[in-house]
Amino acid sequence: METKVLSEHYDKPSFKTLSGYKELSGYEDLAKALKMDPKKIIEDVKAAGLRGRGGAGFPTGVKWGFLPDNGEPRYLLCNADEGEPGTFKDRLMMERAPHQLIEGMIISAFAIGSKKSYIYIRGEYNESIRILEKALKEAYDDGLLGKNILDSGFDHDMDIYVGAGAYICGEETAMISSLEGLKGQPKLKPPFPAIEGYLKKPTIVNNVESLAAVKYIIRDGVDGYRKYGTEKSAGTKLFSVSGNVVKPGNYEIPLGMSMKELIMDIAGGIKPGRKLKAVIPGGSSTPILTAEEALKVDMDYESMAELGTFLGSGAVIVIDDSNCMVDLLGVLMHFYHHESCGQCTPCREGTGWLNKLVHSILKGEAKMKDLELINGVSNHMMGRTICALSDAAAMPALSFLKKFRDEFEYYVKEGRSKIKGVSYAEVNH
Amino acid sequence: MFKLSSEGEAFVKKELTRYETKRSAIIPCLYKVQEENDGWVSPESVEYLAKLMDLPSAWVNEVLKFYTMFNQKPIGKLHVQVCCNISCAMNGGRELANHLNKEFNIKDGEISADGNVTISRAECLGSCGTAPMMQVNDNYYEDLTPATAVDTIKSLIVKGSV
Amino acid sequence: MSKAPQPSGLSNWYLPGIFKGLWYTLTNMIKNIFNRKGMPTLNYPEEKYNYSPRFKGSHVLTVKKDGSLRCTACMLCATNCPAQCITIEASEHEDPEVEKFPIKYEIDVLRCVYCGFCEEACPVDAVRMGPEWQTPGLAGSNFNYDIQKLAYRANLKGGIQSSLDDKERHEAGI
Amino acid sequence: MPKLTINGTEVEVKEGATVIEAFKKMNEDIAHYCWHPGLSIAGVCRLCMIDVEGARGPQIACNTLAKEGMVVTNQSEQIKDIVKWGMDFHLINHPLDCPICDQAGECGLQEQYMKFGQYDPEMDQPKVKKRKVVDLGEKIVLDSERCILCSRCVRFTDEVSKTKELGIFNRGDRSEVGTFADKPLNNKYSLNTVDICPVGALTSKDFRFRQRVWYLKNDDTVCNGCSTGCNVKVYYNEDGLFRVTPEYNEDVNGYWMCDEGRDIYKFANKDQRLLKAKKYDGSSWQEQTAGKAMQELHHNLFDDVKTNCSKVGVVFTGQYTNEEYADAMQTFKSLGVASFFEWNDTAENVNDFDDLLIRGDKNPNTKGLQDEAANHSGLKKLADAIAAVNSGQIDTIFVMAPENIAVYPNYQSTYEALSKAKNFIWFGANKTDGFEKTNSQNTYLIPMKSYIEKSGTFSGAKAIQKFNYVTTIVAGALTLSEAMTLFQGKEIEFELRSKPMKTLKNNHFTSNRGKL
Repeated sequence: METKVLSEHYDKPSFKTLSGYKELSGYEDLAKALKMDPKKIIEDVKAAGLRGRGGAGFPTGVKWGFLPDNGEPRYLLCNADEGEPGTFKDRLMMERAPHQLIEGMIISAFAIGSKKSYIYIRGEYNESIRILEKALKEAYDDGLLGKNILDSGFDHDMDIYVGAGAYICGEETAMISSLEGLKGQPKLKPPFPAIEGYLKKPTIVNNVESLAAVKYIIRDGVDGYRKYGTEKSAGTKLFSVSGNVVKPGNYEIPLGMSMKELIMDIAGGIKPGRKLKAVIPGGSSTPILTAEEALKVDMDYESMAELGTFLGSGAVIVIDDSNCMVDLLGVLMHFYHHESCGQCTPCREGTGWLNKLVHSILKGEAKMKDLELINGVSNHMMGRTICALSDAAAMPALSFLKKFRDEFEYYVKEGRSKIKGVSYAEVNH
Repeated sequence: MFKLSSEGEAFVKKELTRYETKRSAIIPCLYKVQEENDGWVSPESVEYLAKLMDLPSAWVNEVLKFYTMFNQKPIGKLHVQVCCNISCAMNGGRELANHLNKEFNIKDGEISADGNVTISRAECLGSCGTAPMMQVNDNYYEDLTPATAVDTIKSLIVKGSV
Repeated sequence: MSKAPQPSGLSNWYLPGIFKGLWYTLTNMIKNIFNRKGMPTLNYPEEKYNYSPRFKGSHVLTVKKDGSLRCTACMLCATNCPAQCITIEASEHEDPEVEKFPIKYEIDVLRCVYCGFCEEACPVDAVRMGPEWQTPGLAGSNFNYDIQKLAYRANLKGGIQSSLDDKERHEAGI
Repeated sequence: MPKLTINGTEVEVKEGATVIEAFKKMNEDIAHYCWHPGLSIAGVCRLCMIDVEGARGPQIACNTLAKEGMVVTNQSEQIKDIVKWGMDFHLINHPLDCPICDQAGECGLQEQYMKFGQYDPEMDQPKVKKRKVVDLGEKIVLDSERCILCSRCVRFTDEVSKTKELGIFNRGDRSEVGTFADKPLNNKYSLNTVDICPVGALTSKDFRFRQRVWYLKNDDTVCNGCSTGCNVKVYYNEDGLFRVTPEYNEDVNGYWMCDEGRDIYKFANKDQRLLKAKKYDGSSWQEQTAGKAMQELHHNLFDDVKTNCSKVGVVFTGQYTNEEYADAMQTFKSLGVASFFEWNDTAENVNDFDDLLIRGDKNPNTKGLQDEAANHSGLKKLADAIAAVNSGQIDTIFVMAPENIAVYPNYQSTYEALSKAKNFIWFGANKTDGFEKTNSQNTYLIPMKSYIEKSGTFSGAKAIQKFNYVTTIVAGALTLSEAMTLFQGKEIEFELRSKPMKTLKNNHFTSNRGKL
């Protein structure tokens, strides 16, 4: 069963507008929050157990707690650069409920004492940009942004910054670089952005969904929010289900629900005549699960970790038995090769190497030792670089190879796909 | 010699003060240049923009070359980007792109003979639930089949020429 | 230092030694007259000795398919040369794929010890030791071989082609 | 002052120092390309990996602050494995053109490979092709295929020279370093990018293909291009000098030097030098050795100077060492000569400074000259000397001419003006083309040693610095001190220098020659 907390009113077209949003008790939680002590809000977010919805799953309240108490100006950045293949929840949230995000952001900004925030949105989301710009204007006109919001004495300005097509800008320090007008390359850590971020000032970067969820922690209180989900993975989360399912789409479910229910029940199951083969549980960067693993895992951070994978951004990519895994890995490796920012050597060269290796398999030119080489290269890309893109490229390569080795070996030996019986050399670019 | 319109120059001036640093305005200004330069950013326009913004041209060029949404070659009136990432690939995105290549008789990145269409393959455009999909200029077209995609593009060409 | 022992007796007398030597010459002379095939010497220059193909004789600079020098002027041969007889002067080539080439490549063969280290050091098969060994000259300067002599002397018939070619190497992506 | 343990040895470093600095302080081997002590931290080559006890995993030493009690190693098997693979990643798209690469012999990749690699490559896919031999103006050639994208040069132009011409364009393994539209990289410090480039991506046009670095020896000296006095390394062999690179000195020049200073080895080379003393007696020129000429001067002129000391003038330039000034002034003072003149063609810009290294006073030792002269009767201007020669007040003139004549635009005309004196003795290092037209009936041209060939001190704008003899280029040349000794009729004491042979690197080819 879907549990609609954030997405309760997403199907109402009026929810997009300020008036429609206010009718559905919008901005009431903002008024409530502005009367609270900012420290209490941070405590509440911590206690509610909200974990970052962007991919890493780092507790949001804890992140806020890292801010130094030195009175320097600080920035709030909303990460709306949704680029993880398979993920399309943020786009839905921005298109259907822009004010929900704005309200969540003002509350968060109030909690961390920020006077300026940016929504960094990927350039391809033209529709979302249009809607958000309109919503921002409405909010400014209504006095919800600007000086002295709702007579609380709290000032806050919000702006939109449009990216220009780089997956890596979804990484928080790369996003900061991009916002500063540099190339979108991740910055060295430490110092972490909470200490030195945008323009060397303390900066908090949160995902769209995390910021929107803050509103509901204020509305329902800590216990109200914790009603759904598990002890360590509290609340509900939107999952983007795509691939070979009957009803792909975004579904909000409480964390801890079984993946079987999500795929087979809510998303309508696999197309008739087909069998589940594998599931990528949290966006293309996360290690793949086989059908058996997928059917027993729960959708929460801990169960995923037990199987050596991650909940990630919540992009469940369902793969049925008509797909050749070598081919799919080729698609992914091309993607990471294309998106590596080129800063750190292991990632810059490693993604290119992996791409060449996998495509040499697809062209039927590979030898058996190349499979070991894929393992070796991937292993030495993991944890060696500034950001996690290198890991993100290596993890699928490792897990695909480990779990579907027979298909790879067959392809290397026969020069054609075990599943489709053809060579993919022509299909791929 | 490329030059922004007076409205464009005013936009650049405004963007320069909109953010905390001048450098942040590079992306928005490059978008403006691309809009006024028939959909692509030429080297001379980079030079011009750098001068206008009073920033080193290497900085502007770095940003231009880093992001995929800035076209560094001339493109057709309709820039068709077909998503070929994993969810779309499983649902026929690549076949769709190949079909379009054949239909308009152009390779990726080329401009069709009538100057209308450029097809390129894009990475995930965030529309995985409605795969396969394509982006034509600013708009998404989702849940496509090769036939509907061709129809969409053709109708857009007609609209554009009217 | 001890004194060498004085020869004494018969060995002190030189005539037996002389006759012994003459006897040896005589027997060999007679042997050679009747068995000319067993003679160890050659009638040079009418007859010539056939050396093994591995003989390291005069140096050859190989050429590319277009006839230009294969040498990239990396100076590894000159570095490795124990006799220090190789002098190279490098220059910028107008073709960026070639980049560097020798405008002067000289081997002072009077200093050369024909060890073949240059051949071994060469990373691009540009210098080889050929089978020639008759290299007469009338003046000292005739023994300072320049590019013209090393790569394009008449008996090389337009130059020896190297098995490695830049173009092929670039196309193979090495 | 935190103390930490590196590979089992304790070391104390400055507050705020990074672990890699501690490694450097201990002279411990650590692989690195992107880190440079004079630039900001980029942390992109990922080779300076270390194991820190208690840390989650391997860290990079360049971005890890040294803390009290830290236990660090880079000798563990895991780190060695990482470094080996790090090498691999650097090499897979690096072209195999060491034979034609100017960096060979001092290349970071070659050094690493010899230390950690020496295995066959595993990559058999085609390499990424990039642009080669890109012309970046008059000084530099770029080969982006060899570039390992360490971003040192980009950081240099951003942070040190602040000219911001360079950038890294594109992304992933298509990244290429370069200037926008291949504009020339022609700032006053651009050749530093060639020095800091760990591979042969940026090469200097001046040095390109002229020598392999393993044929060169090097030694430290002080640049005599301007009054800053940057510490430099000169590279030379029996054919002369080939290049100059900066040497670290925290108090004077840091890690850098200007491009102009890199050219000043040229005037010291043999083809630019006065090789023998020359004498003109009113009818013809004769050549003789410098020592002979000085002895002759002693016989013919020494007593004359003593008796007519008021009619003798000495012209100095700021390009000699403090010791030479002291000896020369002492000699002339003892003869009763009191007319000392200063010749400085850049006198009007003496106080110019670009806030980094370049100063307007193009003489290394103007301060030393003035300080020394202050002990005697001070210095008059060159114009006074010319006027005195013209009016006949001075009939014997000694000129200590500059060696770096590029900064003396009036070199030739000053020679002609001063040669109107009856006795004209010119001490100079440069060759004397066009000097046949002397106005004096008794002209001596004495070859001097350049700064490469002598030891001494320069009083620069920032520090008084001692430098040592590097090599001999012109065998018969003298220092001013030696010339003065001979002029007084004494003999020069020679000291035999036993200088150990220094090669740039113990290179693989020469050291293993016997094993081939």
